[in-house]
Amino acid sequence: MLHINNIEVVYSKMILVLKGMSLEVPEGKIVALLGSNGAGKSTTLKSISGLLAGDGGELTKGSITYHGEDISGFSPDQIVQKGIFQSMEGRRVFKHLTVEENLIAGAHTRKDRNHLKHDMERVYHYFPKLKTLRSRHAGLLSGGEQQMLAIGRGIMAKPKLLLLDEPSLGIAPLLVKEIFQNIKQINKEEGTSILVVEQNANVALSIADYGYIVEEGRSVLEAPVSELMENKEVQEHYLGMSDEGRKNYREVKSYRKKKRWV
Amino acid sequence: MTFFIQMLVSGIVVGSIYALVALGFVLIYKASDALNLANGEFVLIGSYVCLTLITVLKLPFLLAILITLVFSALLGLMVEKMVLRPLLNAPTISVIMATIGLGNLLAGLTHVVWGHQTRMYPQIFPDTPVTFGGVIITPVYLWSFVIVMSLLIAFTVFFKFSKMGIAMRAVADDLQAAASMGISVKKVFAITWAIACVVAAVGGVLLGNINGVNATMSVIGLTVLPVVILGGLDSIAGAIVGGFIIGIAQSMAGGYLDPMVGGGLKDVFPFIIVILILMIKPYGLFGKGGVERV
Amino acid sequence: MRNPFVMECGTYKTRYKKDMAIFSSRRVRIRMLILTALAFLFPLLTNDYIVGLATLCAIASIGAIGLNILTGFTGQISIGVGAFLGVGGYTSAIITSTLGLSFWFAIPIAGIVTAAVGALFGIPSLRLKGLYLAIATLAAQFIILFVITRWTSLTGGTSGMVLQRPSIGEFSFMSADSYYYICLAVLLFTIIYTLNLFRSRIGRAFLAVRDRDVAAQIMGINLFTYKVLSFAISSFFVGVAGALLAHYTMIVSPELYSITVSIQYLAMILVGGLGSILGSILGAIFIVLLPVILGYGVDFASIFLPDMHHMLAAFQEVAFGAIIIFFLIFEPGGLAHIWNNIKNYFKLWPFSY
Amino acid sequence: ACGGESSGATAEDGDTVKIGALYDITGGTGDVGTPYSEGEEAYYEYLNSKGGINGVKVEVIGDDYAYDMAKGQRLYQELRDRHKVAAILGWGTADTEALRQQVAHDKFPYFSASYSENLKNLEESPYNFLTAATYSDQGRAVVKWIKDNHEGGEPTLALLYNDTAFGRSPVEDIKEYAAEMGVKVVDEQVIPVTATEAQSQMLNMKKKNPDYAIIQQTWGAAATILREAKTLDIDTQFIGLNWATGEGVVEIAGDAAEGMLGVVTHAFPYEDLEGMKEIKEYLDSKGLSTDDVSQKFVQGWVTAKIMAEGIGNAEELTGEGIRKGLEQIDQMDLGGLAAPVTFTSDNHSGTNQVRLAQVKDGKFEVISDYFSHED
Amino acid sequence: MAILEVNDLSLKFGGVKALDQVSYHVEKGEIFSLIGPNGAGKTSMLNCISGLYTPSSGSIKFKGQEILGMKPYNRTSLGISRAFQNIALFAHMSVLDNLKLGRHVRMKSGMFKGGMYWGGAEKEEVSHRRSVEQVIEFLEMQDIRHTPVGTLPYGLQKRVEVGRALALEPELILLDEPMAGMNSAEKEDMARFILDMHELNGITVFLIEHDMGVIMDLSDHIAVLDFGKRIGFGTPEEIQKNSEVIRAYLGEQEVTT
Ligand SMILES: Nc1ncnc2c1ncn2[C@@H]1O[C@H](COP(=O)(O)OP(=O)(O)OP(=O)(O)O)[C@@H](O)[C@H]1O
Ligand SMILES: Nc1ncnc2c1ncn2[C@@H]1O[C@H](COP(=O)(O)OP(=O)(O)OP(=O)(O)O)[C@@H](O)[C@H]1O
Ligand SMILES: [Mg+2]
Ligand SMILES: [Mg+2]
Repeated sequence: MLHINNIEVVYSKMILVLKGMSLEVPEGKIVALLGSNGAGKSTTLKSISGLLAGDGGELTKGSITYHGEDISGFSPDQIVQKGIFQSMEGRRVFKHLTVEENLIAGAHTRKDRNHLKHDMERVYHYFPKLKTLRSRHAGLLSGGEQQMLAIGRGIMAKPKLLLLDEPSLGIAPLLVKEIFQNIKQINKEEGTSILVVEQNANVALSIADYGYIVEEGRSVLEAPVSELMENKEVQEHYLGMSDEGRKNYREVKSYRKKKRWV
Repeated sequence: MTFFIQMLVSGIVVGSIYALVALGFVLIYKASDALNLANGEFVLIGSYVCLTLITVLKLPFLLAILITLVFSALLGLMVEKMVLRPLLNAPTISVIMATIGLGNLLAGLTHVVWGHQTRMYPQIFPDTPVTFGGVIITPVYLWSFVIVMSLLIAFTVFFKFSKMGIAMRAVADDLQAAASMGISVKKVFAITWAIACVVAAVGGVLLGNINGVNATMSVIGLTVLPVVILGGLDSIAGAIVGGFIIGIAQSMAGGYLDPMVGGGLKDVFPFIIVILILMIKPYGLFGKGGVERV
Repeated sequence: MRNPFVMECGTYKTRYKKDMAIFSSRRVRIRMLILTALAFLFPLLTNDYIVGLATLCAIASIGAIGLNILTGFTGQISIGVGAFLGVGGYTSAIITSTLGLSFWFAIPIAGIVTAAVGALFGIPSLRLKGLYLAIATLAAQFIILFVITRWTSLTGGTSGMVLQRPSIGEFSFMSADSYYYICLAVLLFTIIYTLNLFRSRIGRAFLAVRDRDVAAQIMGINLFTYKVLSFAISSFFVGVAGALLAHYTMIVSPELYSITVSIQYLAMILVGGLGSILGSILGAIFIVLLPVILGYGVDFASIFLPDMHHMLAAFQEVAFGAIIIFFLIFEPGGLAHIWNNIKNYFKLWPFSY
Repeated sequence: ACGGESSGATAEDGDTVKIGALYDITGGTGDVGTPYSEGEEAYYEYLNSKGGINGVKVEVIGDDYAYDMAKGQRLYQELRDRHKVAAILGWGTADTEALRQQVAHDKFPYFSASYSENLKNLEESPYNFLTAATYSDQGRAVVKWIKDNHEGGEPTLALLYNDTAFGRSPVEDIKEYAAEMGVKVVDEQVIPVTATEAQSQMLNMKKKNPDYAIIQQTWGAAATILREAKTLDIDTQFIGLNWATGEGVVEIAGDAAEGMLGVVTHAFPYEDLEGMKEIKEYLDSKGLSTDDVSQKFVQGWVTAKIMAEGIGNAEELTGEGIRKGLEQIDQMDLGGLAAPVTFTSDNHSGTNQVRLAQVKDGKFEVISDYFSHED
Repeated sequence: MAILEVNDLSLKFGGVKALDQVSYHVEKGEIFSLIGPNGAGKTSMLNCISGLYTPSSGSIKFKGQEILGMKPYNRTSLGISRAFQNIALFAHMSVLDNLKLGRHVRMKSGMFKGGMYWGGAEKEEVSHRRSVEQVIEFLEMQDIRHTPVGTLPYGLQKRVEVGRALALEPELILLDEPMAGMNSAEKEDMARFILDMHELNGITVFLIEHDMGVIMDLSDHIAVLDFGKRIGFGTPEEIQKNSEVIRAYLGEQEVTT
């Protein structure tokens, strides 16, 4: 449903960040986007959801088509209208709004406003903790609580394509599992296609159908998850496994030269 | 005793005008996190437009008001589109400065259009003051009191519960995140400015009926700053309460302190109490903020 | 195994010195010297009117740099500059005219007194943030002026006080040129001091307070002390500027220090560039000269529309506002930014694309 | 720096003399400043059309300083250094007093619409001239008038002014003189120029219940005072000094102004006077009538005319020359537009005479002839 | 000897008990970890230690000295530094200046010395620049020395955050989820850094992390919070056996991945 054809993105007119990035999100599938810091993952998501302008970025080359329609150059709200919703990196909850108001804001583009109450309950069902905090200012929530809220907003929006930027960031292990199961569930039940950027490759790949590895602004490896799991480099670099299963962090003595596919 | 009560009442009535103008500030702040220092000029223009409609085009008052409000809304939209929108991602202080520039610009234009003579409104509200047991009030003030109160309720509801209201606050809080929710930042800004201008215009019309219109009217934009701050920049209730407090404090200062210091305190006094109160409540009486976490 | 905390000796010292110098390259240093030389020479080439304007620019620059230290670098918006100029002016007036002491003594004292007053009104910054603090400074504006107008015995109230131009022995700095040189010298000092301040500990702390006060605290920065300090340093220069201005116009009066002055100074640093010293200067020059230029425009226009003169007066105001807005929209970085772009362009020239 | 050579040698045909002017068009006092400036420019236009001052044309270089002292300062420099004018027509009290030292140093005869007593002092301001009765003299005249016309008991007086050099200028002198004359000053109220209400002040004054109140304000504030007084039905007799008097105040205050007294330093256009002929002639040439101009226009006109007279007397068209010329003016007859003025080398305040007028059904009617506290 | 002793620490926000009678101690020179579900009170704990929150009761002793009354900026000079969970860098400044700010309390020159610069201030700048450079090298940030941190990607910002805390040359360093948002390779690097800083410089490390792999491998002792209560305290092995901890936080078959 979503096609990105080798796009280039430039920040503040000088820093070329995406150098011919391409990827594809098939209807109803979950696609995982892996890559080291600064590879350009968030930038990719921002260029889909039209949020580049916000931090001085600009799409200079390539096209982004959604259901065959070129949506590059659309304003963020138009894109959300079309059913693409991004939950941004670093949570970005509305500090001065209460948890509940944050959720309502998430449902801004929804037409069927009488369902809001019900959906809010669904969010609380996924994240019970939020219910107890419903009337607190989001700015006061703990890191993880904010993350839950951020994802909750995504649920409220009922998008066709959900873009998640590092949803596991700062979330306790149990909850991470839970969240990703929820993501899977949302994908199953609502048929929402999902493009998820993740550093925690293990969980990400555990639910994804398809995976991309991004380095230095272009996708350097793309394959069905099953294949990726087999790939030595991926294991080494993202799944933190050495040949004899998981290796101990204390054992990593000498500094590893960062693996690069380019 | 009647002296005291008269002071109190005159404080309240003057305060209601303050509150009205302060409301304009709060609205802008809630949506764009900035002070609109051109607010005084919006008041002025609203007042002039309505006056012109009445005296030149000989329209009936209510119709004139209606057209004025529509005009102001359009003015607000235009200003937002031409001045504020390009500054969407600019730092707050730049936005403030822009509004200052806007103030100059509008002041100049009003002078070109309406000159510098004071213009009088024809009798609209009866000018025979009403007296309650020795306390004298002019009807204009009663009216502004009523209007302020109704606006207060309207806006509180709007911001707390309406979709647009929440969207506005979201935008003020984190513009980019708001955009990612599919909130049309442009639309939000446009609407806010339209509303703010309308409110200002109402204030202008009332002021005009009290004292006639001339360029100096825009000073009200400065006069009410203590009000806005006292109440809390982002609190509508604050604007209203602040308006009354400052109004009363001022008239009390005028009534009791001025004779001692030889006059002139009336106009500084608001600032003095504002500083004092802020030291206790840094975000004004009702202001939020301080939700910083690490 | 590299050990981060064992001193590695080497030729660091010289390298770092270079790296941290105010003007990185020799070319820049020379450019600056030339500029300074020009500033000193140009009175010889022009007439009193221009020199007069230049003097105003120099004085404004000092004030603008002062304000920028507080608002641009420390992030504390101040709408009270006007009044602080006044404090400086009046202090100098009292010292020279009332007490009959020397101008050379009065100027620094004016600075110090203003710094003290500034620090006093900086105290609310203990609790107030952003616009709330801004309004507190606005309050300072009104309160100070009220005191000045009321304290007649000291300040002569609304009718103000008269001052004299300074003199050394026989020589009086009455002429446009001579006084210009005084102001220029002070401006140079201001520039150098500020440039240094912001490449050393205190200045960095100011920036930290601006960017993220909570973190700054954890770095061991006492927010309150530093905010107040910033108010003081900033006010010092504003006060000096005020004193220089007072001796230039030879009068102080409450009406000279109205809120509009405060706003003009804000305009200077915004148009010039927040947190930029060069910007403060360019901004000051711009805001001082803009009305002059508009004035010429009006004179020119009124040749064609002789009866429109009064209209045109109003149009000046319109133009002023419009230009401010224009700047904020099309060059948020301020004049300083434009300057840098031009510089970069020429640095790369002819390979600039 | 180069430049600085003074314009002109002795007056002769075809020669022009440059006069600088500071107006307030867009500033706080623009409402009165605009007609005043129009009056000044009108007179010189009229004069030049009549062949100037025995052949010498007058060029006015006027600019709007918006009642902003700082801007005034700059424009002054511009007039001095760029335009090299020979004399200056100024406006406000604060700026005139601010400039007087420089004016003295630069030797410009300086008229201003501010009639502040401080400018009388020749040591401090040797180049300032006062073309009408000072505020203090106006006040004294009023006090005298009160003394002469008040029936029953010791008259009580209140002073209403604003917190500016202009507002406070006459206060002390009036109090002093009132004490001499046995008029009791029972109250003082400060009302800002931009006041939109003055309830507390008026209520305080009401407590003291004075028979008379002198208003040293501009139109806006004066009107506010009158209206509040009406609201709180205060029956004090209000008396405005010259800037509180004029068509404007009546227009703004409406019937609240009814019965107000005002000090008239310059004639109203609708008065039938000898001096009005010139003005009529000029207005006709523009296709206008006296209904189109206000008293402040007349005031500007007269001021300009006095300056012209001085230039006429001057041997050479320099600041000093014109000053000498002005100091030769003796009982200059202004055809009733204003009291005759006299300047000498040791007195620059042209007159201390004023008239009084009262608002009768929406119009100021002059009710006295020229008089001063001295006669 | 314990470098940090926390006793019966309680913290309330309105109704919420963010911390409830929490006690534990950190030995000098060890790597200590605080773990727990989201909202358990870990960051709040750090905020109490660095003085941003004032507990309702309890005590915090640093090297035997009670620090509760102290202002945050004074605690820094004792040698306690911190890296924040939600990145709190000085966005408009270069990496270099951020690190220099880390050393603020180690530097002296004031407004006069600084203003004059040549002489005193310059010497100081240079010598401190040297130690800062070492941190830069240590964290492999040479190539971004002069970049404004605001434009760096999340992961690198995290690293600068740690670097800034290191620059102080602290005795106790508080790291709030330093590895959040890193892939395992990067985590390995960060783990390396942490081990080095404490092996080579005897810095005591106070670590908050959600990655159990890292926690179990690195820490000498672990304390576990849940709803503000301490539900476990001990060595990694003990913690992994602690049933309550497993229920509340780890879940079954955790730790392996
Ligand atoms: N506003 C900006 N201005 C300039 N450069 C930027 C900006 N935002 C990001 N960059 C640069 O773009 C590159 C990619 O950033 P991006 O945030 O997309 O990386 P990422 O893959 O999301 O990394 P992480 O996993 O740490 O979030 C980085 O090198 C960063 O320095
Ligand atoms: N300033 C505050 N005002 C009100 N409540 C607060 C405040 N700070 C923290 N809280 C609440 O205290 C609880 C603990 O917050 P804290 O940030 O310490 O959790 P945490 O352990 O760091 O969680 P995470 O692992 O998600 O960061 C949370 O429920 C949070 O909502
Ligand atoms: Mg990212
Ligand atoms: Mg936390």
